Parts: sequence; structure tokens; C-alpha cells
Amino acid sequence: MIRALPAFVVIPLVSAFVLPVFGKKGKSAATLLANLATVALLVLAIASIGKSGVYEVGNWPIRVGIVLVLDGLSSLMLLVISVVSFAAMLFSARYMEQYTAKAKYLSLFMLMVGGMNGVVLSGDIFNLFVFLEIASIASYALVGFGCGNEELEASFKYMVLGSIASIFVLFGVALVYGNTGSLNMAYISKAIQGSGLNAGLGFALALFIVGFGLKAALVPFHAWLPDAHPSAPAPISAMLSGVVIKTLGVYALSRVVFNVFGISIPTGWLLIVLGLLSMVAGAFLAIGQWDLKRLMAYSSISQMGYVVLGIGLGGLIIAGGGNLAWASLAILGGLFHLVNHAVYKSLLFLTSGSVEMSTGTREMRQMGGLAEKMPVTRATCIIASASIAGIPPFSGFWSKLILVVAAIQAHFYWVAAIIVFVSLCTLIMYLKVQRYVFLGELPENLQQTKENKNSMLVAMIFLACLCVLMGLLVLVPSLKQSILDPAVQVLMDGVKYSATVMKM
Amino acid sequence: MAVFYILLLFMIIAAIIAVETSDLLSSVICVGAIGFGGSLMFLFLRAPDIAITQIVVEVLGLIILLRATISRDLTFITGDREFFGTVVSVVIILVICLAGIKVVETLPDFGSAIFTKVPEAASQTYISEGLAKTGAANLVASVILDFRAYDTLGEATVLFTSIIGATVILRKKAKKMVEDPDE
Amino acid sequence: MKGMTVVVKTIASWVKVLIFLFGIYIIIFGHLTPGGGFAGGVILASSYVLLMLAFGREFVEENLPLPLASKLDCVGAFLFALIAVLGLVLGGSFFVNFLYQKYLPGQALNLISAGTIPLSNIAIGLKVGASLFLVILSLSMFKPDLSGTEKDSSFVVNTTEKE
Amino acid sequence: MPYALCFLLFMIGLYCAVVKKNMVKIVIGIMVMEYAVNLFLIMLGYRTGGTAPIVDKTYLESGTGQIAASFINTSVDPLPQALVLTAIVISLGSLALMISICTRTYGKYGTFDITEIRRLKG
Repeated sequence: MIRALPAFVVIPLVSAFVLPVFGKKGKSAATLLANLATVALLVLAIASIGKSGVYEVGNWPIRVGIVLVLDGLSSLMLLVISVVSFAAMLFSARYMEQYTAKAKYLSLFMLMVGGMNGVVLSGDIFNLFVFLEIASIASYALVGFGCGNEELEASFKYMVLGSIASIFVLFGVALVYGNTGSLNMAYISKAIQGSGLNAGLGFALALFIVGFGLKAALVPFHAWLPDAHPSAPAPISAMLSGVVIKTLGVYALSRVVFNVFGISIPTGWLLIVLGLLSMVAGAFLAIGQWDLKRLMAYSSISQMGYVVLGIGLGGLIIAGGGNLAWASLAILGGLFHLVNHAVYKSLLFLTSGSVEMSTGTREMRQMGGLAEKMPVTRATCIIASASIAGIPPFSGFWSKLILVVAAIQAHFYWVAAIIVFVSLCTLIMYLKVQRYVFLGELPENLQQTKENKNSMLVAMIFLACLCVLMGLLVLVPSLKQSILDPAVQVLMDGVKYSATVMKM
Repeated sequence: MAVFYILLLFMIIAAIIAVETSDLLSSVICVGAIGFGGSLMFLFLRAPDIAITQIVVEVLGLIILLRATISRDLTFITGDREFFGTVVSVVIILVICLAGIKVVETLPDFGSAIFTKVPEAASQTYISEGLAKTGAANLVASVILDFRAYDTLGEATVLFTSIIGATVILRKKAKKMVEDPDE
Repeated sequence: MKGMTVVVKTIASWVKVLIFLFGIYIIIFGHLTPGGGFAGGVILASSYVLLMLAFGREFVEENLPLPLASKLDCVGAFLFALIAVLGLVLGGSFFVNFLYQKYLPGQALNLISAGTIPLSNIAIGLKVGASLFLVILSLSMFKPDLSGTEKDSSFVVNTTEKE
Repeated sequence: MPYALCFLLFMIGLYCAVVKKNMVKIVIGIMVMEYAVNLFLIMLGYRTGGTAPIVDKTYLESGTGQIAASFINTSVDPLPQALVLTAIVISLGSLALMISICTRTYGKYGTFDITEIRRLKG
């Protein structure tokens, strides 16, 4: 398996290099090729579960060359990326027929996937920056894909903030190199453990937190997300909300904070505060929205808050020398919420795309009564809404429950109260979606609305089934041990990462 | 040493002019000056590869920037965003600047490369064994195309991505008329 | 864009050849002297940009049409990835310099040395040159029409849709 | 001290990108930040009185073909140079995309002023 690690990057990149050569005529062949690539990635990601190891690119030893590192956390992220990209690609096969330049769209899509896989696998901090840029630049272009006024403006805003974030990350890399003389994350971590955190490294850590926080759209840095995510075509919104902010933001942040610099009490508190701010502000802003996709985008900010809160809470307990079982529960809650959110938020964006394609609008006040006209979309949307609001049998309930239990165990009662409160807000906003989109009077101009067909429905039903079944990931011990526990362990181990990587 | 200070001051002055002038064209030309200063600086820092790349990239980047500004209705957009926002950002930037002074002290002195102080730095291997292990006399080439070739794949891909992105953004018509492909 | 005067055109057509050759030199000797694929590729692109400035866009488009440049771009990127994958197949790991280590060690400081590094330089030079040419051509084909704030952007020139 | 000046250059770029309201000015600010970071990286690898990291015949010991100690002891760090080469090309790519977005937006609105363009709600 370890020998096949470059395939995670090579398959998407090579298919992206080949795809633009298909012009208008080879459109269906290009679509088929892109779908095959995502299926292959999905198979590889499933095969990589439970494996771990280091791949030395070019046979250079870890000190000299670049290494790809597969551990629990990266295989979890690979799985999430490939599941969501598989569904989004299936959905776009038909959805993107309304746009021109489909071959280029597919190419950019594959580049985005390749960039994210590269970020997840990289064991070298500069390499992480390079692949971060691939994924970000592809997503800037995809946000502006519609070329309308709104799209261009959102794309520009996203691009400016994203570029500033990238430069911050690059500056952080430069400072780290200036202080430790090394770029490999394991060696940097070792050097930091030896020398302790001086002002330069502390500043570099601050730059990393701001940079990755901008990519993750945590609250003080969230300005671009409510514009960018709704403006993109629906499958891209699903990718952006579902995986891009998680991979480029939360994954990179937790990798750097936990494994490279080592978690400390101030950074733990910082993550908790960022998480709480995002949760509360995102939820309040979302309730007031009337644009379907914009509401979902704000709710993404709020849900990312849960993830960062869980991870930060766990980090705080570890750094404070508390009970490690509580810490691992909090981190498990955060990571499990990350997986859940990837699935149901991408499903929600796909349903919004389906609604938009059929009705031609995103304004909720102009919709209504679509329940009869679009039964499948409606059913999947209900499942996703129930999940995100935390209704018991569905996936979102379990992750929120774990977070609440972890917060209570660690005596953060007010945090638990906020989690429950924000969950109620989430319930309200998705009841609003159900009420205005699917129930009520069917407006005159929407009488002709039809349900979408084929691949779009398959993609939505696939994700809906996952939403229902996802609870099994924590309820069935063997699944939990093979998928979630290794990922939690990576963050729990913290700076032991460097010793682990050097030994592998 | 003095040449570095002169060039850096030149770049900073050019940057201030580029930021503050109200004429967009002069601003773009000042960016060219910064890039030129940077290229000379790279040359004096013993990085001829970077100097060549910087100067040619500068030329093309300038053409791209000029393409965006020339023959446009260059309404002079003076002034900044709202006053309050400006003050807040300036204060934040000043705070970062003060922090930066602390940060700079932690770095090794200018002119004593960091890799000489780290016992297991990769750069020492590159210098002493690069030629024997890769056969390239230009050690920078041996690093970017052999030791760290994976980075270069990423870099070529970034360029590819942005060019595809640019052609996508500049394409003629974005949306087709809505039609049902099944019928 | 009819181009400039005949003096400029004559000089440009000569200088263009020189710049082009210089770009090729920079690429091919990238592993021995400063330079390499990126710098050389940018120089190749700038020779065409000079031609474009002197002769006008249409002339350059006849020489190197957009779809061809777009394909060259893809081919360059693909070749570089191919070298990497060949390293996996022939050398046992991704990006192994298999030519140098196994088949063609060459003598240090010679033109033919360093295995795959010159080949990678050529692939990257091709890719960078084609892609930068592409972006400058696309930008110069874009003609904004300031007559109104129309929704349908009919003024935007078709880039590579024709292919 | 040169590091501090470099840091100042970075801050000028950040100021420009955050405060200005002209789209091209924002792009210029980002470019200035990139120059500063590139310069900073190269400075980290500089040795006083160093040589460029390119081996030529004078640095090869005759007979053995080994690299002379005079090269090993004076060569500047090739690693930051490789990183900066990558970073320059990345910044060129993002510049091209940003300028395309600016040009296209200009075609729609006839201005580069972001306060006039802003159509989206906060």
C-alpha cells in the first residue's frame, strides 16, 4: 500500500493534464475519465485504511528529500476527500451541462482533488504549502466559473484573502527554516522540542494559525466564505464546504499545531475561542439569510466551529495535563463531526443545486411546495437537515453528543451549554429551509418544475445513505478502531509524531 | 554589505511610491523597479538562478499588469476604505511590526547561513554530495529537479492550474441556454 | 493592432530569434549554468510576446495558434509527470533519477550528464513557455466594452472554445 | 538588520493589500509581500563572502574529481534558492489568475474601485 502512495497525487494530476485536450467533442469521454479517476481514488482510499508508513520520494532518505506520510489522520482525510469528490463528480456529470468549457471544469476539479490529497499526505512543510496553493488556486478559478458579476467578485475577494493566507504560511515556513534549518516536519518538531519555542517560532506559529484560519474561514477571518461558497456551481460548493475548508484549514492547522509545534495551553484556548466564536456567529448570521446557498454557507462556518472546538478542547486538556481519556473523547468528537459535516453539508449543497437547477432561483421566498414536484431531493434534504440539526438516529447527533459529553466530563459546562444552544439554532435554520422550500404554496411560475434525473439523484442518494449509516462509525467498535481511533491517536500523540515518522 | 542596504532602501522607497501614488501606471512601473531591485539583490546574494528567473518573470508580470491597466479609463481612485477600518488595520500592522523586531533577533546573524549551525541540515548534503549523487553541477537544479522534484511537480501544476483558471475566467460565454439534454 | 513601423518589425524579427535561441540555451544548459526550465520557458514566451508587440496579435496567432499552445501546455506537464512515473517504474520510486543512477551516468560537467534533470528541464521549459504565452494571448484577446453593464458578455473573445 | 528592512517591505505590502480600494493596487500589495518573503528566504541562506552554489572546474580536485573543501566551506545554501524558484513561479501563476479576474470584472463594471463594485451583502 505504501508503495502506491504517489498514486493519490499522480492519478488526479495526470488526468487533469490530459482532460483539457478533450475539446467539445470528447465531452462525454472526458466526463467518463474524470469519474473513473474519482472512483479509483475512492478505492485507493478505502484500501489505505489502517495502514501507515513513510514513502520516500526519489529514494532520498527522509533527511534530504521529501517524504509522504500516511498515518491515521491522513487516511481519514483521504477517505473523506474521495467520498465527497466521488459524489460531487457524479453530480456534476449532468449538472455542469448548463455551463460551457466542461473539460476545463473537470480538469480544475481534478487539480483541486490532487492538491488536497497532496496536502494531506505531505510530510514536508514547504511541500504542504505548494499543494495548498494548487488546491486554493483551482478553487479560486472554480468559484468564478460562472463568470457572472457575483461570481467574479466573490472569486476576487476569495483570491485576495486566500493569497494573503498563503503568503502568511510561506512566511511562517521561512521563519521556521531560519530557526531550525530544516523543512521536514518531523525534523522541525525535533528541533523545536530541543530548543523550545522562542519568539521567532512563536511568531511563525501565529502566522500559521492566521493563514490556515483564513483558509478554514474561522470567525474573525470568515469574510470570504459567505460570498465564495454560494457563488460556485453546486458541486463545487459541496466540495468547498465539504472538504476544502477542512483539508486546507482544519487538517493543516491541527497538523502544524499538534504535531509540529506541540499543543500548549494558550494555543488550546485560542482554538477553543475561535471555535466558539465561529459556532455562535455563524449560526446567528445564518438564521437571517433568505438565499438558500448563503444560509448553508453561514451554517458551514458554524459547523466548522464545532470541529475546531472539539480539537482545541482536547488539546487544552492534553496541555493542561488532564485526563487523557477526556481529551481523546473531545478530539474524537471533533474529528467525527468533521467527517459528518463533510457528508451532510455536501449533500445539502447538492440538493440546493438540484433545487436551483429546477427552479432557476436560490431565493427561498420565491419557492415553496416543491415537496411533491421533487420527492427525492426533498427526502435527501430532510435526511441531511436532520443530521446537521442533531436528530437522534442520524450522524450529526452522535458527534454532537460526544462533544457535549466530553465538555461535561472536563467540567466545561458552559461550553456544553453553548453546543446545545447552537444546535437548536441549527435546527431552526433548517426548519426554515424545509418550510420555505418544500412546504407551503407552490408559486405559479414553478408549476412546471421537474425532478432531476440519473446521476444527480444517484449522487444524492449515495450521500443520504452515508448520512444514515454514519453513526455506525462510532457505534460499531471494529469500524471505530480502524477508522477514527488511529486519527485521534495521531493528534493525541502530539510531538511524538517526529519519532514515529523517523522510525517508519 | 552596504550594497544590500542601498538596494533594500531602494526597494522600500519604490514600494512606498507604488502604494501611495494615485496614478495606476506609475504604480505598476514602481513594481517593476522593486522587482529589478530584488533581482540585483539576488545577484549580490549569490543566487544567479533566482536573479535570472526573477528578472524574466518580472518582465512578463509587468506586461500582464500593464495589460490590465493600460488603455483603461484610469479614473484616479485615491483614498482608502472607510476611516475606521483603516485605523484598525494600521494599528494591527504596527503591532505586527513591533513583534517583528523581536522575531528578527531570533534569526542567525545576516551572512551566517542557518544550515552551517544545524548538524543534520539537508543543505550540507546538497553541497557536499549533490554533484556526486545527481550529476548536476548546478546545485539548485539538482535540488529542484532531483532532491525536491516533487515540489517542482507541484509548482508546474500550480502554473498549469492558474493558466486553465485564467482561460476559464476569460472565456466568452459561461452559461448555455437552459435545455434538457435528455430530450 | 496593426503592429508598429517597419523598423521595429525588422529589428524585432531578428531579436526574436536571438531571444528564442537564448531561451533554448538556458533550458538545455540548466543543469550546468544558472537558469533552467523556468527561466528558459519564460524567455521563450517573452520572445513571442515581443513578436506580438511588434507585429500585432493576429500575426502571432497564425504562427502559434491558441489551441496548439494549449496542447503544448498539457504535453509539457504530462511529460514531466511521465518522467516521475518512469522513475517509479524503472528506478523503484517516484521521481528517481533513473537515467543517472542506472543507465547513463555521464561525466560531471558535461552537457550529457545528470540523467533526467535536463529532460525535466526541457519538459518544464515547454510547459512554462506555452502556458505563459497562452495567458498573455488570452489577456490581450480580451476586449472590454465599456458601453454598458450588460449581463451577457458578448464582447469577451473566445479563448479556446473553438478547438 | 537587513531582515528588519525586509520585514518592513512585507508590512508595506500587507498595508497596501488591506487598506487600498483599487483592485490593481491590492494585487500590487500582494506582489510586494511575495517579493519580501522571497528576499527573506534567500537572505537566510547567504554567507558573507560566499560563492554561488554552482560547481565548476575550479572547484573539482584534479584527479579524484572530488569537490574541493573551498567550495563546501563557502557555497551559499542552495535549498532556499530552490524554494524561492518555486515560490516565484507560484506567485506568477496567481498573478496571472488575479489579473484575469480584475480584467473581467473591469469589463463588467468599468472601474477598479471595489467600493463601487461591491454588490454582495456583507
